[in-house]
Amino acid sequence: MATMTMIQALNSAMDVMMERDPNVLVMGEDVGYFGGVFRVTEGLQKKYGLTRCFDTPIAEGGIVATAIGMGAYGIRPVVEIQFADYIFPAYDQLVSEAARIRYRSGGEFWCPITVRSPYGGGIFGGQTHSQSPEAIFAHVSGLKTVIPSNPYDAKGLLIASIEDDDPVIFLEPKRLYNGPFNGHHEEAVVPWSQHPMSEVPEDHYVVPLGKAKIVREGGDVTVLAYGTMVHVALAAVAESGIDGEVIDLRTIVPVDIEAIVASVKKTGRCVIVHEATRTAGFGAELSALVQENCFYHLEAPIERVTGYDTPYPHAFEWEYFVGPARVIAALERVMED
Amino acid sequence: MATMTMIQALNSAMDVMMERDPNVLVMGEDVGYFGGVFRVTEGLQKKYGLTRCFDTPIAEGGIVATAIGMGAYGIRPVVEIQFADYIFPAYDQLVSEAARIRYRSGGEFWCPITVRSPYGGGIFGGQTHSQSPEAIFAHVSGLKTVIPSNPYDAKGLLIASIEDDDPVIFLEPKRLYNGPFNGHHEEAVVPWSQHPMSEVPEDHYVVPLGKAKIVREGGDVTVLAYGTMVHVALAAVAESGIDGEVIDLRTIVPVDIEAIVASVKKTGRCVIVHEATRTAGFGAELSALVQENCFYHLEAPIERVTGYDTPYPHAFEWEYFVGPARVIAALERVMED
Amino acid sequence: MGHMIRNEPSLSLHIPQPKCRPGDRVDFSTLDLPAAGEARRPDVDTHPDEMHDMAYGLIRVLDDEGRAVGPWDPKLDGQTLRKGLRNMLLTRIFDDRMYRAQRQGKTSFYMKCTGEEAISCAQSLVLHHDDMCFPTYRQQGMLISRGYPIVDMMNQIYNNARDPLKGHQLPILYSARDYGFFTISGNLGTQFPQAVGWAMASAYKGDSRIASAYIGDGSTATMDFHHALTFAAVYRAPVLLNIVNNQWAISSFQGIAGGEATTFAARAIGYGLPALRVDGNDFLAVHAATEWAAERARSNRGATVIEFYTYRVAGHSTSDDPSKYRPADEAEKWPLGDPIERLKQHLIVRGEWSQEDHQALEAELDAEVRAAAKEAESIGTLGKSMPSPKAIFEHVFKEPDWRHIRQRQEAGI
Amino acid sequence: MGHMIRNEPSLSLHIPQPKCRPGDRVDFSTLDLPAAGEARRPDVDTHPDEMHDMAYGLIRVLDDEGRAVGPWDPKLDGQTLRKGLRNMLLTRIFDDRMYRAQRQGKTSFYMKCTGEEAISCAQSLVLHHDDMCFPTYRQQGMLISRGYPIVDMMNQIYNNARDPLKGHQLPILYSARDYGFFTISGNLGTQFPQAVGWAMASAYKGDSRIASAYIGDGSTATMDFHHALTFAAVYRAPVLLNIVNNQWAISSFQGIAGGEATTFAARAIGYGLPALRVDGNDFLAVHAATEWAAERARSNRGATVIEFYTYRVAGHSTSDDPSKYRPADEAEKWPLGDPIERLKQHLIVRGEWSQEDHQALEAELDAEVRAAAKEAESIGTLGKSMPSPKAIFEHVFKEPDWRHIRQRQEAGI
Ligand SMILES: Cc1ncc(C[n+]2csc(CCOP(=O)(O)OP(=O)(O)O)c2C)c(N)n1
Ligand SMILES: Cc1ncc(C[n+]2csc(CCOP(=O)(O)OP(=O)(O)O)c2C)c(N)n1
Ligand SMILES: [Mg+2]
Ligand SMILES: [Mg+2]
Repeated sequence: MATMTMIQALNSAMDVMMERDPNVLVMGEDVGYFGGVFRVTEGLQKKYGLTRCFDTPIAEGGIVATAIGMGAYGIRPVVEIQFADYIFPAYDQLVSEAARIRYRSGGEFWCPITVRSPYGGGIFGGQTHSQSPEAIFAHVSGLKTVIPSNPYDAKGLLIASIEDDDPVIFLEPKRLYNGPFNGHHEEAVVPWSQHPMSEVPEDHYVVPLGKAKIVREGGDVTVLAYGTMVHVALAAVAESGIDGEVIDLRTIVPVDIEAIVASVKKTGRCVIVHEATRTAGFGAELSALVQENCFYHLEAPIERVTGYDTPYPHAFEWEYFVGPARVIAALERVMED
Repeated sequence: MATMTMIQALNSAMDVMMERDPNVLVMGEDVGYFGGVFRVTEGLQKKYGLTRCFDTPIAEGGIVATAIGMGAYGIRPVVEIQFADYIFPAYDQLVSEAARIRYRSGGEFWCPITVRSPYGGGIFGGQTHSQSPEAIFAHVSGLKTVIPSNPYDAKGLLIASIEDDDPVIFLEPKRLYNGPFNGHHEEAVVPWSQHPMSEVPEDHYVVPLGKAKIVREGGDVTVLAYGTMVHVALAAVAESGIDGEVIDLRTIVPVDIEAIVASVKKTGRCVIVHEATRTAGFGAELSALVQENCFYHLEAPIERVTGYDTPYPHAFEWEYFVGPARVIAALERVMED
Repeated sequence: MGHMIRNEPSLSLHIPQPKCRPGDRVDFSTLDLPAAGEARRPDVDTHPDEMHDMAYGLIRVLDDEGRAVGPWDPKLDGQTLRKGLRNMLLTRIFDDRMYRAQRQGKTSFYMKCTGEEAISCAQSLVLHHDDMCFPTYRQQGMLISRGYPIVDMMNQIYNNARDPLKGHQLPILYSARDYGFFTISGNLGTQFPQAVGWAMASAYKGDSRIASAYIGDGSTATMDFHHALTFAAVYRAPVLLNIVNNQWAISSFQGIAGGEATTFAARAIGYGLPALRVDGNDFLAVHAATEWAAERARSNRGATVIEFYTYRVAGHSTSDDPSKYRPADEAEKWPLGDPIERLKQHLIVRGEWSQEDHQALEAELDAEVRAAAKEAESIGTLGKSMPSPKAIFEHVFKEPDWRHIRQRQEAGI
Repeated sequence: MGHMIRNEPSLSLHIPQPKCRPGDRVDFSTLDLPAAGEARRPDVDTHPDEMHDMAYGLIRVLDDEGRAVGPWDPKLDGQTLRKGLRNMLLTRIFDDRMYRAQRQGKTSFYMKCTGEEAISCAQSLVLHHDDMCFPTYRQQGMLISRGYPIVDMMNQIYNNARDPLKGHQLPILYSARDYGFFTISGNLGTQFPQAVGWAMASAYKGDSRIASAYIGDGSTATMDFHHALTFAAVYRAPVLLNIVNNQWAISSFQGIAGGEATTFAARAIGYGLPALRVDGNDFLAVHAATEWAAERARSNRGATVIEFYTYRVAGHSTSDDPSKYRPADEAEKWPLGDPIERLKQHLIVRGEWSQEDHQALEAELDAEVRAAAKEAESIGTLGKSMPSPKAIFEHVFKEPDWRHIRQRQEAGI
């Protein structure tokens, strides 16, 4: 099996799907000849031709709108939004259209589009290259939201998303593109090749949507995370010496409620970690769900470790970024109780 | 003191502010000569002239963008978005711009705009005239979100919003425009004049942002609500015979954490009610906050009573709308534990 | 930064105003309306830059006497025209009945297209059955012309047990895939770039289907309009981009959308797209312009923007009272007349129709609509009959997720 | 709906492609570049419909020999021109140094405007100090021309303890209210309609200030572009709507934004706005066109769209490598030359400048930039010195709310 970075794994997912299905095409700003600013679509135009992987005007709303129209025709467009911070111009087409077309037409039309976008911090991207907007999609009925944390999952989840007949928002933690990152920015960069989840089959396979994965079993406390924060959570658990059970949600809508509830019922404690700003973030939903489903099993308040309720300030990357220290502090607090 | 409907109270707030401050102007689709599709801006153009209350092109993003530019000049534009369901095209300008201008300029520029919009269900408006999008604004640092539940508060909060130097999303529960509504759609319509909060001073006054109001004191359970749901919650409490303490949040960002915590610490139980879809709705944030701040006081799981995770289906207005029966069921569940 | 005192005039803000408001005398005399037959007909392969003038003129075929004149005469046979007349008339009668049904409390909402019937009824004769139209809420004439059962339209309007959209949608926001009629959105403008995407997909597949999209004058201000024209121009999408300029957007006259400074057709020029500006109340002109644009699209020459100049005779919707913002007799005075009357007149002039034929047709269609209404109402009107409430939780996704299952259980449905 | 078999050609999807890619011979021979002095100069009060041709021509003043020719010659004195030359040169030297600083790890990111200096440097001579410009990240020349301290630009770039934006913003996304320079957004296009709003406010107040907004060729596809032109046309806002067409949007050539079918200046026509198309590498042409548009705005005649035709000589940003998608020598071969060289040449031809003067100026500015860099670096480069982390929680709102207070405490700051 090949070792792949997350970029290569994502590229491979599109490659496999374009090979299998002539209705799969890729579109977005700079994705064609150039292969995308993060090189995720590299080589696809060359391999499949101009019309199957092409550049678009800088109009995220227009990109998604035309993709929706293509979807209605029977195409499965895979759209790249260059940064998740630039997805807001497409919010109306996603919320009012993609998410509703099946419902409002009583099932006559649907929207098999996948919207990929790099998101999250840790790259000194400042406020407009670091945001984590997953909650504003999670709130919208009719959209699925997927966030991988490693190359293997990235490929399998992206294939599942492309094959899904409903619109999927596929957020890629850009800090993980070239290697795992646990928040220890002071340490040397680690390549994916040293991580077991970089073993990626070249062929078609699926990681099903809606299924979380226990990435570390433990008995003391459940840690819910996704994207880059999975690695931060693992580091925090390891360093704290607390026997945390770390769950990588992988899909946040629909979230794997069974996995979450089973774990918290076992551990009695829960820490939720995400990069997005705290207020009304997806951590609030997770906290509410855990509380509703595991109230009588909880031995301590559920903790949220999240981005602060401010924009992402460029100079203060590491003061702002949710690192292991903040997660450890939360783990310790919940274990005290 | 005059008796006013919510429409009249909102109109009066703008009237008072336009009279006091030549920098206050009103803009939006059909707000000028016609006075708005809900008549909230009626008479303002006639009284203050063409340039102080005028119609705009149908481009919510453009409306908010130009308002932001005006705000930078020193104007205080009050923008009407005809229905909250049509605010999404303005989402980028609100999130990426209005919410950030102060922060990103280190305080050099700011954005004293107020964006009013009718929201919520109960009027057979179908999926595009019934939505409650408050959570997607609550998640954004740099935006305040205000939701009145009666004429007195509506005027005082709108004046406070216009006077605020930061952007305020002001959501008006359209079902309450012409009278209170507690979800008993089978009963006769009640006019505002029969409600004490319809006594509204003609002059300037302020209901401060960020302050909730206990609208019914009680000892058994805290009910958190805003907008139309305040009336539904009151009806549910009355009918259930349970001694609920009903809190009208009035501002959801920044939310009045002190009032919430004090009440739940007293009652030990909490039911949260909103119209918006459940997943990642503002109820999740409230649930998380209550759990974090009152864990050791809670005697039962916090309950959320919310819209279902589907678009708003026209034919099923009353099956979908959150009415007293669903709130009573939740009250009874939390009292059982 | 202080304001410097300079010797400069002070600026002032311009707010566009319509010529007349309630109480004013209606005055359309300043409208520049070229005579029928005047507009030239460029070849279908004309370069867009060679036909800018078409964005400022007005394609008209029917003259005041009801004769077809000039190079745009589509030379249609009587049978085709009678079909068009029937569809227009059926649309109007349908509108009138459903408007009344709303007034009688049988549904919550209705919107008429009175005065604009020629646009959708003529276009649907040109488009193929497997072309897709991306309509607004004022193209019911297209659905009717394409033979969609009017009783199903009513079932949708009444959201009754036979509502094809299962109670999910506001009245009149139809969807009819098998009739090439895309699901109507309540959000203005969104369908315009979607149509471009659909057309791009057809080109991508090497098929021959084209798309036809509609947008109102007011809605040209939406981002979607710009996206549609940009993408259509860049990728040369086979799509008709129809702007229905009916002078009003609820209470806002078309000057608020930018109609004071130039025509809406002129927007096309800026994107390098060809534009046609057409008398929207002239069935023959609509037909001819649509043929021109469809031929262009089918021959891989890309998109055409067509502005249909017309007038919204009725209120915006049943929630609207236009006498609040425009003179009550403005509609009557509209100088381009009524599309049904004009086509009828033309057929009579040609000797292919008579007043009696017309009355007979009206009676027939009235009976047809009545019968359909009776059938739909026998199933039930809004609230009297409904699709199964289970439908609330269906079609959010292809398969419900655990939330929909749980919530349906909680709802006891 | 089945596909009918018809005798129709199959459609195909057009994807625009640039003339040359890496490895190809650069070929600008097909560019249609009118000679200097050829463009007519319409009166400032010309109706937009009487000047469509201006959207397709190119206003050029400096001819190949460096002489100023034709009706657009702004007839500037030597002192003014030397000021412009100095500002352009300072901008270029500043860019070069900061680019290197990024390469040396002193900051995370930088963007140059090499080749485009004439646009902001000439415009800033025309605009008044209290006019507001709404820049993109490529108008640093405007800030420099308006006398903003370059050391403060560097402090911002280094996010050091003296960063005027308190560490909140990505390098180069300056804000300078007192210099009429609006806070730059990382989100493309958003400033364009904001400028229109600002200009509307000035008109609303009866003031005389005007706004000047900038957008790239690629960004004309954003919704904001359409909103800006729509609102500017409807309300006749006193604003300059400048499109900087530097041929590229990261790796996408201007055809992807719609530049294949027509010019970007032509967009104006569709809104009934006047358009000027200008050689953006010609300082005099930029100056003259800006004067025309500013006079129009100040005299309540509303907005002008100006396309500046230029070339992005450097990579898009320090994160970009243009040799991946365009021939390495494309910049060199750009037929409109270098704006600094051309103005220098003009001054020399006029006898108001010499090679020696130029070298002396270069040395002087180089020293100025070095000194400023030394000063800024003595405070600190990215990560070596920072504003107080308290700033994280400041300026979200005018006053922090309880969340910011709590979170700051939790952060131990
Ligand atoms: C994005 C959006 N904004 C506002 C509305 C509310 N609205 C519904 S119809 C309408 C006027 C549309 O006018 P026009 O485009 O001219 O179409 P017409 O009704 O005249 O056919 C408005 C503002 C909406 N539905 N969607
Ligand atoms: C809304 C949005 N989409 C995408 C981006 C990413 N992006 C940054 S610069 C750029 C290209 C802009 O090209 P152009 O407008 O021509 O300006 P230029 O860089 O050439 O000056 C892109 C796509 C962004 N910043 N904002
Ligand atoms: Mg209209
Ligand atoms: Mg560019």
